[in-house]
Amino acid sequence: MSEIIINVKKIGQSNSITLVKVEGSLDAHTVPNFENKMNELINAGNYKILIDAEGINYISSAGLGIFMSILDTVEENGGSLSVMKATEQFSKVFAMMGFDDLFASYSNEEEAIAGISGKN
Amino acid sequence: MSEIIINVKKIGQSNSITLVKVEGSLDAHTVPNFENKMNELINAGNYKILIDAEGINYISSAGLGIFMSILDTVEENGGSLSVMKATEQFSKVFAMMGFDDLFASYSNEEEAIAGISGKN
Amino acid sequence: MMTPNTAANNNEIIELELRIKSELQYLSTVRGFIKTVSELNKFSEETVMQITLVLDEAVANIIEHGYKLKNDEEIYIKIIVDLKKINIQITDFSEGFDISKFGNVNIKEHLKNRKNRGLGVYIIKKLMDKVEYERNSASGNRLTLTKFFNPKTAAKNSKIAQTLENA
Amino acid sequence: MMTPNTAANNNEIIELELRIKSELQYLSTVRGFIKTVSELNKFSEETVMQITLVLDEAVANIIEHGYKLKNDEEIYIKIIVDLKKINIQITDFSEGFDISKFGNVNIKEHLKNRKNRGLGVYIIKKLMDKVEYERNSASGNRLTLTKFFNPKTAAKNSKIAQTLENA
Ligand SMILES: Nc1ncnc2c1ncn2[C@@H]1O[C@H](COP(=O)(O)OP(=O)(O)O)[C@@H](O)[C@H]1O
Ligand SMILES: Nc1ncnc2c1ncn2[C@@H]1O[C@H](COP(=O)(O)OP(=O)(O)O)[C@@H](O)[C@H]1O
Repeated sequence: MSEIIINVKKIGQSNSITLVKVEGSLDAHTVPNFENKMNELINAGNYKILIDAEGINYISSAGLGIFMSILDTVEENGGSLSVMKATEQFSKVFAMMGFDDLFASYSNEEEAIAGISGKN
Repeated sequence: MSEIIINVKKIGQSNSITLVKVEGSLDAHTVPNFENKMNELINAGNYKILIDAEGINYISSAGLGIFMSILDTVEENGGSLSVMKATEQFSKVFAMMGFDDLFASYSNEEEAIAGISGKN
Repeated sequence: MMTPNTAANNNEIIELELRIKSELQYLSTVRGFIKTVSELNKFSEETVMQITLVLDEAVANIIEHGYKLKNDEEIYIKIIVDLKKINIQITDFSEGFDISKFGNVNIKEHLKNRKNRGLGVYIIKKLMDKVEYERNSASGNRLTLTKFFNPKTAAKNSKIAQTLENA
Repeated sequence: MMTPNTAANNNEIIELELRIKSELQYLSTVRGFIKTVSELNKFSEETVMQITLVLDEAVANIIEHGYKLKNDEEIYIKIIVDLKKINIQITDFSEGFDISKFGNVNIKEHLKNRKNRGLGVYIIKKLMDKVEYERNSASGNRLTLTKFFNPKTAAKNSKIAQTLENA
């Protein structure tokens, strides 16, 4: 499938975490759409971002690139970028590029909330 | 997947029914293999045949043709050919060709045993 | 209506080609190809089922009857989808077979006699709205199969299918 | 070793080609194509993952950098599988890009500077055992990517990969 679906929800204490559920493939075709959506969120002041990656069945370097640039922006603004429920392909590609050291990764929402809240 | 897997089991009263579980696609490529196996069974005197079609994810006219010729042979020998757990594609192709009038179709093993035993 | 070019820019025209050698094992590849094309386009399940079967039958016939099971011959399958229709062009370089001239099977008679062959052409004609054959010594045999999305347009163009339906 | 012909008869050689227009929406079709080819051949999950990613990166680069996002240009993807290797030939008719001459990315430096581009070529070179580029004015640019099944054979042929690994 060539499209991605993005759903946004506020979670955590005083709704401080922005949970972004992404479904579909993050390739050179779909990434501009994902990037726009993420820029909207960041421009609106959401700097503590958690990506629910359960529905990301595929990610290529185009997708990785966006994760890098989101990371830059949110950290500059005192925020963080984390990932939860990563699929195998997602985890392997991240690990291959050494990206797994840059992002906190969680297996579920509870862990993620605890981890992210503890950090900041 | 290009191969088919065939499993044979005797069921029903005094093991009179030969249950043939077929998994894979029945197309022009795989049909010779299926035909050989069915001929072996028929030559060994198994004339009451029930095909478990749950794992037949695809059937083309090549597959339909074999069902027709098996039907011929088993009926000549006082037997029967029935199908159970047909998938949607299987049922639609059979119906499109008017084959559904020629074969008894059951939704599970119990029904099939009752139906086949009642008939003969 | 949009020009093909504008439509392409709007992702409304799809054009893909699969090239295979004449081996029956590739039938599953051909079906996988249709599945992928369908995902791009969100065809209905019914449509996917039908064009998958039709393409499988047509390619199997080319390998079995056209190339007489000789490996290593070429078959090209091109799919062009626009807003109105799915167009499938199958090219091969065998002796050729004019499917449109092939006598219609009387399926009831056929079933009565338990003939276990001759169903492929019936299926192709029954499920497609238009079936055309063209032969050119240089560019080979081209079988063009068309399916319209709009049932009304389809009905107008499906004389063959209707004839078969009433057979 | 068998001659190609005997091998083909034994279903041991696979040769398939997908032709697409230069549109990013077809990346998913390309990945679907790999999936189908893999099913024919029962590659390991790891191998499927790797060649899927590599092919996606290579084709995306041709569309973005080679054809500069111009639609309606041609890309051919041929896959040849024998007992020893998977061979992928990608043909395009853009200006051309000699990937083998492209400086290796120092991925750690890269990550430190948070550069969000330039990862595709790195991935291609890292995951394939052999990466070759050839240009011919008539037949276009051909990028040939090879992956060996036997890790020992692979190691011998993966100088680039090793260099990268140690970077
Ligand atoms: N591509 C083709 N090339 C040559 N002959 C063909 C081709 N397609 C069909 N035919 C002829 O038409 C007949 C009917 O085909 P079909 O309905 O598919 O049934 P079957 O393949 O089971 O014989 C075939 O037996 C063959 O003689
Ligand atoms: N097929 C190609 N044609 C022309 N230039 C290319 C091609 N592939 C790669 N390049 C060049 O190599 C650079 C690095 O490519 P890549 O590692 O995939 O990163 P990115 O695509 O994110 O820039 C590209 O920015 C481009 O300049």
